[in-house]
Parts: sequence; structure tokens; C-alpha cells
Amino acid sequence: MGIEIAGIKMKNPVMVASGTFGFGEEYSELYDLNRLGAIVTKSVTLLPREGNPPPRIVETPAGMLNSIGLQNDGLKVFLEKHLPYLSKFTVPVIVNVAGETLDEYVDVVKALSKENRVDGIELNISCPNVKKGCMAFGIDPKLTEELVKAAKKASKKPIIVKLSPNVTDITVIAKAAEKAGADALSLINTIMGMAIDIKTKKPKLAMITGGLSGPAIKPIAVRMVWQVAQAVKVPVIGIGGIMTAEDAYEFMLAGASAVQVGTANFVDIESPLKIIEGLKKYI
Amino acid sequence: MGIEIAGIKMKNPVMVASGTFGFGEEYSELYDLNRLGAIVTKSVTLLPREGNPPPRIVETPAGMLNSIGLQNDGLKVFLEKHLPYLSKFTVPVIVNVAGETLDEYVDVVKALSKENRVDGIELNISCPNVKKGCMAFGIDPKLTEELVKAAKKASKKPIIVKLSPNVTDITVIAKAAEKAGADALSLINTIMGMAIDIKTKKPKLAMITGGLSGPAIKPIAVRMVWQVAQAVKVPVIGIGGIMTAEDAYEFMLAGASAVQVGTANFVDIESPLKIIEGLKKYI
Amino acid sequence: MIQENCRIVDHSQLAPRYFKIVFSSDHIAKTARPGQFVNIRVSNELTPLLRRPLSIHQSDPEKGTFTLLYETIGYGTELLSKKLVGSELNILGPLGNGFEVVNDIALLVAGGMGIAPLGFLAREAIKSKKDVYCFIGAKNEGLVLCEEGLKSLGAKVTVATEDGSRGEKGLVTHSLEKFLKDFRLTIDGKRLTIYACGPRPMLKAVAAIAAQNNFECRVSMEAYLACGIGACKGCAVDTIEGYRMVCKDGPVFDAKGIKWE
Amino acid sequence: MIQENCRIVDHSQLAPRYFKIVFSSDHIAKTARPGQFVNIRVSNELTPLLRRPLSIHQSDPEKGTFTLLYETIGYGTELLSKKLVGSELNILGPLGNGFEVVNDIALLVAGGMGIAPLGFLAREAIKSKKDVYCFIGAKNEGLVLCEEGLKSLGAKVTVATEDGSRGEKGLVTHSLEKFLKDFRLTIDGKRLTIYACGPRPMLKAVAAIAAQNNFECRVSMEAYLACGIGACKGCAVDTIEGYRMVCKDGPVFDAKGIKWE
Ligand SMILES: Cc1cc2nc3c(=O)[nH]c(=O)nc-3n(C[C@H](O)[C@H](O)[C@H](O)COP(=O)(O)OP(=O)(O)OC[C@H]3O[C@@H](n4cnc5c(N)ncnc54)[C@H](O)[C@@H]3O)c2cc1C
Ligand SMILES: Cc1cc2nc3c(=O)[nH]c(=O)nc-3n(C[C@H](O)[C@H](O)[C@H](O)COP(=O)(O)OP(=O)(O)OC[C@H]3O[C@@H](n4cnc5c(N)ncnc54)[C@H](O)[C@@H]3O)c2cc1C
Ligand SMILES: Cc1cc2nc3c(=O)[nH]c(=O)nc-3n(C[C@H](O)[C@H](O)[C@H](O)COP(=O)(O)O)c2cc1C
Ligand SMILES: Cc1cc2nc3c(=O)[nH]c(=O)nc-3n(C[C@H](O)[C@H](O)[C@H](O)COP(=O)(O)O)c2cc1C
Ligand code: FES
Ligand code: FES
Repeated sequence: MGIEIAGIKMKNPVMVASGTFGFGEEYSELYDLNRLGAIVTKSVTLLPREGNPPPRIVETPAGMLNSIGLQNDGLKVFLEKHLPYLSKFTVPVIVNVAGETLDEYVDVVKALSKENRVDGIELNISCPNVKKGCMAFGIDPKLTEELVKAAKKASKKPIIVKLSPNVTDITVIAKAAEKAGADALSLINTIMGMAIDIKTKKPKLAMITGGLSGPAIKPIAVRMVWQVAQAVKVPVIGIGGIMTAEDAYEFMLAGASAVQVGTANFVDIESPLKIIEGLKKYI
Repeated sequence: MGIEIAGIKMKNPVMVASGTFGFGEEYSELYDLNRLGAIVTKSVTLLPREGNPPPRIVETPAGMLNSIGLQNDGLKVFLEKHLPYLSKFTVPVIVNVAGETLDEYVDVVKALSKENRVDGIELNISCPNVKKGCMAFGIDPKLTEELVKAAKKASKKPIIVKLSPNVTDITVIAKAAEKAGADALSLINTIMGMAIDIKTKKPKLAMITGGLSGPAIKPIAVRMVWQVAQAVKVPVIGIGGIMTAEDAYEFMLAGASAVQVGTANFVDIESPLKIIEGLKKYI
Repeated sequence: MIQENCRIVDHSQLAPRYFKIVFSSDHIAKTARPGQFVNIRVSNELTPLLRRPLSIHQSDPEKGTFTLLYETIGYGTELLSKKLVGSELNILGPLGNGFEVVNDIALLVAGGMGIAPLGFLAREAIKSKKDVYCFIGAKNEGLVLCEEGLKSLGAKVTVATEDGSRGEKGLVTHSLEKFLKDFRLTIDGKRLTIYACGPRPMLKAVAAIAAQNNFECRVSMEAYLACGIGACKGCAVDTIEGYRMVCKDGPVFDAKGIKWE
Repeated sequence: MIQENCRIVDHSQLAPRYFKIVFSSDHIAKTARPGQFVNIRVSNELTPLLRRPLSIHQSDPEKGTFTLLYETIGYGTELLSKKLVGSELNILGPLGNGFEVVNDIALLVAGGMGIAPLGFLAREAIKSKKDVYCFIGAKNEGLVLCEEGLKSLGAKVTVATEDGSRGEKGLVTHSLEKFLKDFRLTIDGKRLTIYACGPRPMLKAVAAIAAQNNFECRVSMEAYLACGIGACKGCAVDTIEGYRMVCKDGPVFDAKGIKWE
């Protein structure tokens, strides 16, 4: 079950996805985090972000929409509080980084590069829930290339680029990221969606649109992983609607070397553990 | 409940979506087709198409994938057999047209324009299940514009353009279609997806990928309808995962003037009728 | 063909994963022909979304009931197996073309759950005074269905189990071949048709045996369905005349026409 | 906090859309505090996908059981209402901060189902010898919950119904205001805290009344939850210190801190 992705050694190929696991603190009360393949943190931005107004969550058929808006305490608090907490564990830590501008990304990447406890960096160029930056990078191959190049220059840590599904051809972005030196690609982030309350006649989310995740998007995610796995040579990490070991294995058959579990953490706290256990049958 | 879209008068705003209702023949054994707002036929192509190899259908969480590949008997049989059958009814008939080249589309549009029984034409520029043409038009604003212009030149019938969700920014295509003279826009067609059988380790569909439809895609469809409704002045027809009157009304609140019911026809033959009935509460 | 809510009037387990379920529906009971099927909405939830097709095993026009036999394969059939007598499910049917019995001798070959539509056919063929021979193949004794019932109707029944725990040991196609070797000579004038239902490799083997012996052969095919009524073109089966729809042109096809590849 | 399968030991209907359900769980029964909640997986299907949060109404550490009161609102609570005694549901809890009783007088204001967490609070406050006043607001007599139970514990109960079918006629906030007018004078030295749970407009009104009278006020807030444990930042409530999480920083907040807008 052990694998090495982009130079990061993991006990098993099952990580928890950014934004669904915080910085591990809450879940550490429920099980031993060292059982995970890796923890991908909530997106960290240079400055604290207070996130979007509520409601931020709405359920949809076999899925959910969120518009958290990258709420986080910013780099400084991450380094002072969250990263030291994670030092109590040996599980690999991949820090997900987001920003509005290239410089913001680079500043965070630089700071993280100095930290021993950071095993890898995931560049979130695919968050659909912020007005500026982020997904703007992930839907434009030129901006993707620029950003990844800059991040690679700024850091010796493995750089994983997290791709957006909200594009016509995801392989174009994937190749741009690879060309720029990405050590691995992870996909997919959420798909832009929307829900309207027919009683109030208003959008259910304060931000109107949000990102769709959960089993509903699995077929789209599997397709994109399959497309990207054929288009690039770097390892691909599959994300999107993984609830069971069977789902995880499906992504591996599509070409993923490892997977991340997101929404499933909300449905069953133990799902990453059950997926790890269940995967033993298959790999 | 009566509306007029692109000059087509309908008793109610609920149509049945292309490809899920054949040419109405099978369903006419089960209820009176005249109760529908309109029938959108299966895609008609210039020449007969035998479609893709099986399996063509697979179930997914709250959805399904299909890769029918536009199987149909071609224009000639449509005019000789299917259209005359539909003449037994008074329900508006919108003929969905697909092709591999611009000329193919135009030839079919021209032929249909001479038929009294044809109330409107829906240009399918969004089928993800054929190797050539179709979705290639729908993901490129220039090709969209060219095609719609040519169709408008070839016909005086109302032209509805059916958009693909497999794009970075659907408003760009929507505006191109509008600029070229589209009388209405319908969206969304299916989203490219894939499923792998973990027992055989092979894709579940013979064509590997297919189009995702059903409730799973509703939040994505609502979002796109909302985006397009704000970007264009022509009427928008909402499609995607509509199972109930509440779903239909949600699309209307997002800006759709009418809706099409697709996958729901498979789940409950009577769903369009139930949606029509249920909508009376809301509009 | 009708879509209606049908009440479950009986439901029982026949073997670890085999079930028998009886629904009440005047329309279906009165109009169903052997080889036809129904398409059942096993749940009102969004997953599983699509209906599940099951062949009609028996219909009782007087009582207004019809019977299905099914195996639990996955999610949909598991859900079905938990439905209680008295509850209602939404059913679309009867669907498909069904078998037509044309010759004097009907030779039925069932693999596993393939017995579901063939049981109905056997009964009707015997009613119309045909000679009926049944070959029932199963993994083991516990999975042999309908043997006694068919015998008591007057069918000549041969059972083959893979582990030899009942009847002949081996594949049912092997029993069929052995039987035909001698039997061919005794047919004298009467014409014979083979009707088969079971896993695709079995059907392919039966089709080959029929072709060798120059017998007519009809097979009941499976495909993943969506609409179930011929509208969506989802359930294609490849034939020498192009793609045909299992739900409407079939499920019964002339074995010669199928591209078995 | 634990995630475990809990058996339903009792389940009954209290009013057309009100239910009471009792689960067995040693851990939750022993550790729960008033104002905390559990997050329940009401179905193993993919729709509804997320858990449903319900406040703990009562917990019995000896028996190892805890009780919830709930109203059927939509799909999830409808499903819950159909679960049978003896079956198990997966529950995450106890979650949230809970109420803290600090002053000598506890004035509880419940709107509709808001009584759910306040019932627990009343019991604990009385146990620790506080003076407990309960204001129970409901649409009509049939929807008044817990009146007798709270009285028999020793709480002073005022009921207000919108249609006047029981107690005072009108909104519970109106009864509260009336009461406070006279009562303020009699408090002499003892300090008072208002605890409220109910629809947001009611909480807003209670917060205003508390502010006017210069009383402490704690409100139990609702939001749509995903993780339920503070990890996803989905359940934000806007406070003067920025967004706070209902599931972790709350559900109980100081009413002064909430941006009621
Ligand atoms: C015309 C026809 C008649 C049939 N008659 C019978 C019968 O009498 N008794 C019986 O036990 N089975 C019969 N089958 C097969 C039965 O429909 C499947 O076993 C059943 O749909 C499996 O559903 P599931 O949810 O349990 O399996 P899953 O594997 O979870 O189903 C997933 C999807 O695949 C489809 N599927 C899976 N296997 C099959 C299959 N073999 N054929 C068609 N669709 C499939 C399901 O409908 C569903 O859409 C028949 C199939 C057809 C086409
Ligand atoms: C901390 C907390 C404690 C609660 N305690 C109780 C209680 O003791 N008794 C009780 O009857 N209700 C309580 N509620 C509200 C209860 O959670 C909702 O009524 C319930 O989730 C509705 O689910 P549904 O599927 O029936 O409704 P639907 O409207 O179908 O639900 C759709 C989605 O909206 C969410 N949702 C809908 N209404 C609410 C709401 N008011 N608050 C939070 N999420 C909501 C659901 O969880 C689900 O994700 C509490 C809510 C919170 C946040
Ligand atoms: C509530 C929520 C918050 C998320 N926050 C982030 C985030 O901060 N950064 C990020 O890269 N992805 C974020 N995601 C996306 C997930 O990491 C994941 O890519 C997506 O949810 C698809 O996987 P799933 O279907 O397993 O949830 C978030 C997802 C959810 C549901
Ligand atoms: C089996 C199937 C076949 C389809 N065939 C066509 C087609 O021929 N032409 C077309 O424009 N759309 C076709 N569609 C797309 C539908 O018309 C509709 O846009 C899509 O399914 C989304 O709506 P739904 O979720 O209500 O099904 C097909 C969809 C399905 C499920
Ligand atoms: S299932 Fe639709 S044509 Fe057969
Ligand atoms: S629900 Fe996730 S932080 Fe509250």
C-alpha cells in the first residue's frame, strides 16, 4: 500500500482533501491521524480571510454545494499554531496554498519551504468561490504555467497543482502545469453550481454560486483523471466523490496514483480509514 | 401556463428533451402527447447513424451516463415515417438536428424548413458522444456563430441552439449563438463523464466516456442557466436533472422561460405530466 | 403496456440469493406473454435512479397476479429483496417482444436465473400441446429452480449442475449436446426450436449448437436499460442487421442474427 | 465526541409534525451538556448525503440513553420519523459548546421546537438550584411541548400561543416583555440570564429585549452544517468578532455578539 508521490512517501495512497479536514485538529480527537496517507490542509492564504457570508452550504442530489470562500487564519497563524500542532504526528503534511495574485502564492510558498514539517505544497488554482484569483489561474493555461513556474522557483518542496474541472479541456491546463515543473497534479476541485430556494425565490447560498462536490461529480472526476493521466507523465491524484474503497480503486484504474477523500469526511468520519482498509483487497 | 418561445406557442412550458423521448411513438401508447408543451425529437442527422457499440448506458449516483452516439434513421426516414406519425398530434414539434459538418446541419435544416409540421429546430451543438462534429461546434464560439448563422440563413423556422456544459465559460458560446441570430437557447446537454468497472477493470461504456444526465447535474445546469439568462436577451430553456415541478420552477427562477425533461422520462413515464400539473401551483 | 403501482402479494427466498416475488396487476397478468418483462422502480430515491428489468416468470390472469424470479446482483435487486408483502412498487410492463412458439418441439435451455422467462414459456407451450424438453443448468443443487414444477406439467426435464450435486455433472450446454446427438434421429418430421436464456457465454454456446444441428434458436438477451420502451436507444445489441434494441426489438432474438463475436 | 451506531430505544409522535426519539449511547448520555447537539446520519443512501443536527433534549447517564425532540421539516427529518425502534443510526456527538448557567435566575425562552435544548437546560439549572422561568411559545395548544414536565420539576412556566388556544395569546416575546416589566424590580441582587432557542426573528427580538433590560442573553443558533465539528467552515454565523462556527464555537452564542442585521 505504501507509495511515493512527487517524492512524498506515504503509508497508503489515501489522503484527506483540502478544506474538508481543516488542519487535522478536529479529526485528531476521533482517530489517529497517522493512519492516513497524507493530510492536505485547508487552503492557506498570505493574509487571514474571513470567507463568504452564510449560508455557505447546501445539499444537492448525491452532493453538496459550498461557498466557504477560503476562510482561514492566514500564513502567520498557520505557522504559529496549526503547523506546530501537526508536528505531533508523523503523517505527511501537504499544505494547500491559495491566493489572489501570483505574488501572494509565491510568498506563501516561500515561507512554507523553510518548514521541515511541510512535506509538499498543493497549489489551489481552482477554487470557484472567491472573486479574485485562484480559479482564474486554473482556467488559463498561460497563467497556470506562470504561477507553477514561479512556485517551483520559490521552493524545493514537491509542488502538486490542483486543477479545476470548470474548463473546456482539462488536459491543456494539466500539460501547462507539467511543463512548468509540477511534480504531481491533483483533480478535481469542485464544479461551479447553484441552487435556488423556491420558497424565498432566492439563491440558497449567499454568494449565489458554490462548488459542487460529492458522489454526484464522481463520473466527471473519473473522466478528467483518465484524460489527464494519459496526457501527462507526472503522477495524478484523483479527487471527487470518493466514498468507498471501490470508488478509490475506480480512480486508480483511471490512472490515479493516489486519491483524496473530501465530502465523505462529513458523511462518515471514518471513511478515509475504511477506504484504506478496503483498498487492501485491490492493490 | 401557456407561453410563446421563439414564436412557438405552447400550452405549457414543459417539453420533453431530445434523445429521451424518441419521436414520441413509444410514449404515445402511454399518454396523450398533446398534453406536453412541446416534443423535442431525438437528434436527426442527414444520413442514418447506427450509433455506438454497447454498453451505452450506466447508472451513477443520482444520474446516468449514456453514449448512444446519435443513433437515428436519418433525415429521409424521419420525413417519411416519424414526422407523419407526429402529424396525428397537435403538440408543437421541435426537431433536434445534429451533424458532423456545417453542411450536414444546413442540409437537414433546409429540408425541415419545408415541413409544416415542424414548429422549430433545435441545433444540437453539444453531443459529447460522437467523434466528429457536434460538440466541436458547441465548445468554440466562432464555430457556433458560423453554424447558427448558416442555419438561420437556411430556414425561417425558429432556431433554438442547445449548448454544451463542457466549456470554461458558457456565456461566451451563448452570446455567439445569440449574435448569430438564435431565437432561443436551450441548456444543458450532458456533461462528459466516465465509469470504470472495478471487476473487469474496463470502462463500463464501450465508448469509454459518455454524457452525464439526471439529478446529479442539476446544480451545474441551474448555475449555467442563471449565467446565460443574464448574458443574453433571447429566451432560455432550462434542462438538466429536472424530476419534479419544484426542479422545473427552480430553473425558471434562474431565468429559464421553459424547461425540458430528459432522464426523468425513464424513471417515471408520467413525470412531464406531473411536472405540468405541479407547476400550476407556482406560475 | 402500462405504468402502475402494483402491490406485492407474495415474496419469498428460494436460495441464498434467489427470490420469488408476486405482484398484483390485472393488466399485466392478462396481457403478458412468455419472454416479456417488466421494468420496476425499486426505490423512490434518486439512487438507484433507473428501473430494473425482470422477466415475467408466470402470470395468472384469473387472479390478476404475475410472478418474477430474481437473483440479487447489486444495489437494486438487494433493495427489492427487502420489500415487504403489502407494499407497492411502480411497474412498467409488459415490455418486449416475447417468445413465439412455432414448432412442435420446444427445447428450453436455462442457465441459472435464465429459468425466469423459460418457466412461463414451458407452461404456455405445454398448454398448446407442444413437446417440451427443459434443460436446467445451475452451479449446484440448491440453485436448481422449477424442476418439480416443470416435470409435473409434463415437460421432460434434464438437470445439469457444475458440481454434479444434482443431475448430470457439467455445463448445461454439454447435456444439451449429448441429448441432441441421439435425439436428432428420432424427430421424424416434427420440427424443433431451441429457446435459451442465461449468461451470454452460455447463449453463445447454445447458438453454436443450434447452428451445427440446423435448428431454429431463440435467445433472450440482456442489456442495461434506461427507458425500457424503445425510445432512448440505450440497450443496443449488435446483430447482423445492425444494432437492435433489447427492450423493444427483443429481449428475444433469433440466435443466428446476433453478432456473438 | 464519538461517532457510533446508536440503537433507537423509543420513538413516538407528539404532534402532527413533532417527534420524540430516544437513543442508547453510554458515551453521549454521560458526556452531554445542555445546548449540545448530535449529528445524525438518517440514511445510508447518497441522498440525503449530509448528517442532520438535532439538539440533545435530555440525557440519562444511568440508563445510557439520550432523547431528541424534532420537527419534520423536509426529507431528512421525514426519513428519521420513519425509523423503527430497535434499528440503529450512525450518530456523531455530543457536539458544540452548550449553555453555561452562570447567574441565579435562568429565564428560558423557547419558540416552537426551540424547547428541544432548553428542556435539558431547565433540568440542569434546577438541579443546581437556580430559579428557572420558562416561556414556551407555540402556534397553538397542540404544539406546546414540555409544559407539565417543566412545571413538575419546579420551573415557573408561562405559555403563549399565537392563536390563544392555550396560555397567553400572542408571541412568546410579548409575554416575556410583559413579565420583565414587573419582574425587574423584584430581582434584588440576584442576577438573571436569558437563554433562548427558536426561529431567528424570535431570537433577534429576545436579544433586543435583553439588551434593553441589560440582561445577559445566550441564544442557540442554527446553520446548515457539513462536518459538524469545526473543520469545514461551512456553518458560519456573522458576529461582531467576524464569522464564528455554529457547530464548534456555538451553537450557543452571546446574543450581544450576533450581527442580527
Ligand atoms: C429483459 C431483461 C430481463 C431480465 N430478467 C431477469 C430476471 O427475470 N431475473 C433476474 O434475476 N434478472 C433479470 N435480468 C437482469 C436484471 O435486470 C439485473 O440483474 C438487475 O438489473 C441488476 O440490478 P442491480 O441493481 O441489482 O445490479 P447493479 O449491478 O447494481 O446494477 C447497476 C446497473 O446495471 C444494470 N444491470 C446490472 N446487471 C444487469 C443485467 N444483467 N441486465 C440488465 N441490466 C443490468 C442495472 O439495471 C443497473 O442499471 C433481466 C435483464 C433484462 C435486460
Ligand atoms: C445545532 C442545531 C441544533 C438543532 N436542533 C434541532 C432540534 O433539536 N430539533 C429540531 O427539530 N431541529 C433542530 N435543528 C434543525 C434541524 O437540523 C433541521 O430542521 C433539519 O436538519 C432539517 O432537515 P430536513 O432534511 O428535514 O430538511 P431539509 O430542508 O430537506 O434539509 C435540507 C438541508 O438543509 C439543512 N437544514 C434545513 N433546515 C435547517 C435548520 N433549521 N438548521 C440547520 N440545517 C437545516 C439540512 O440539514 C439539510 O442539509 C437544529 C439545527 C442545528 C444547526
Ligand atoms: C466544504 C469544502 C471546502 C473546500 N475547501 C477547499 C479548499 O480550501 N481548497 C481546495 O483546494 N479545495 C477545497 N475543497 C475541494 C475539495 O478539496 C475537493 O477537491 C472537492 O470537494 C471534490 O472532492 P469530494 O467530492 O471528495 O469532496 C473544498 C470542498 C468542500 C466540500
Ligand atoms: C439517453 C440519452 C440520449 C440523449 N440523446 C440526445 C440527443 O440525441 N440529442 C440531444 O440534443 N440531447 C440528447 N440527450 C441530452 C438530453 O436531451 C438532455 O440535454 C440531458 O440529458 C440533460 O437533461 P436530463 O438531466 O433531464 O436528462 C440525451 C440524453 C440521454 C440521457
Ligand atoms: S432502454 Fe431505451 S431503447 Fe431500450
Ligand atoms: S459544519 Fe463544518 S465547521 Fe461547522
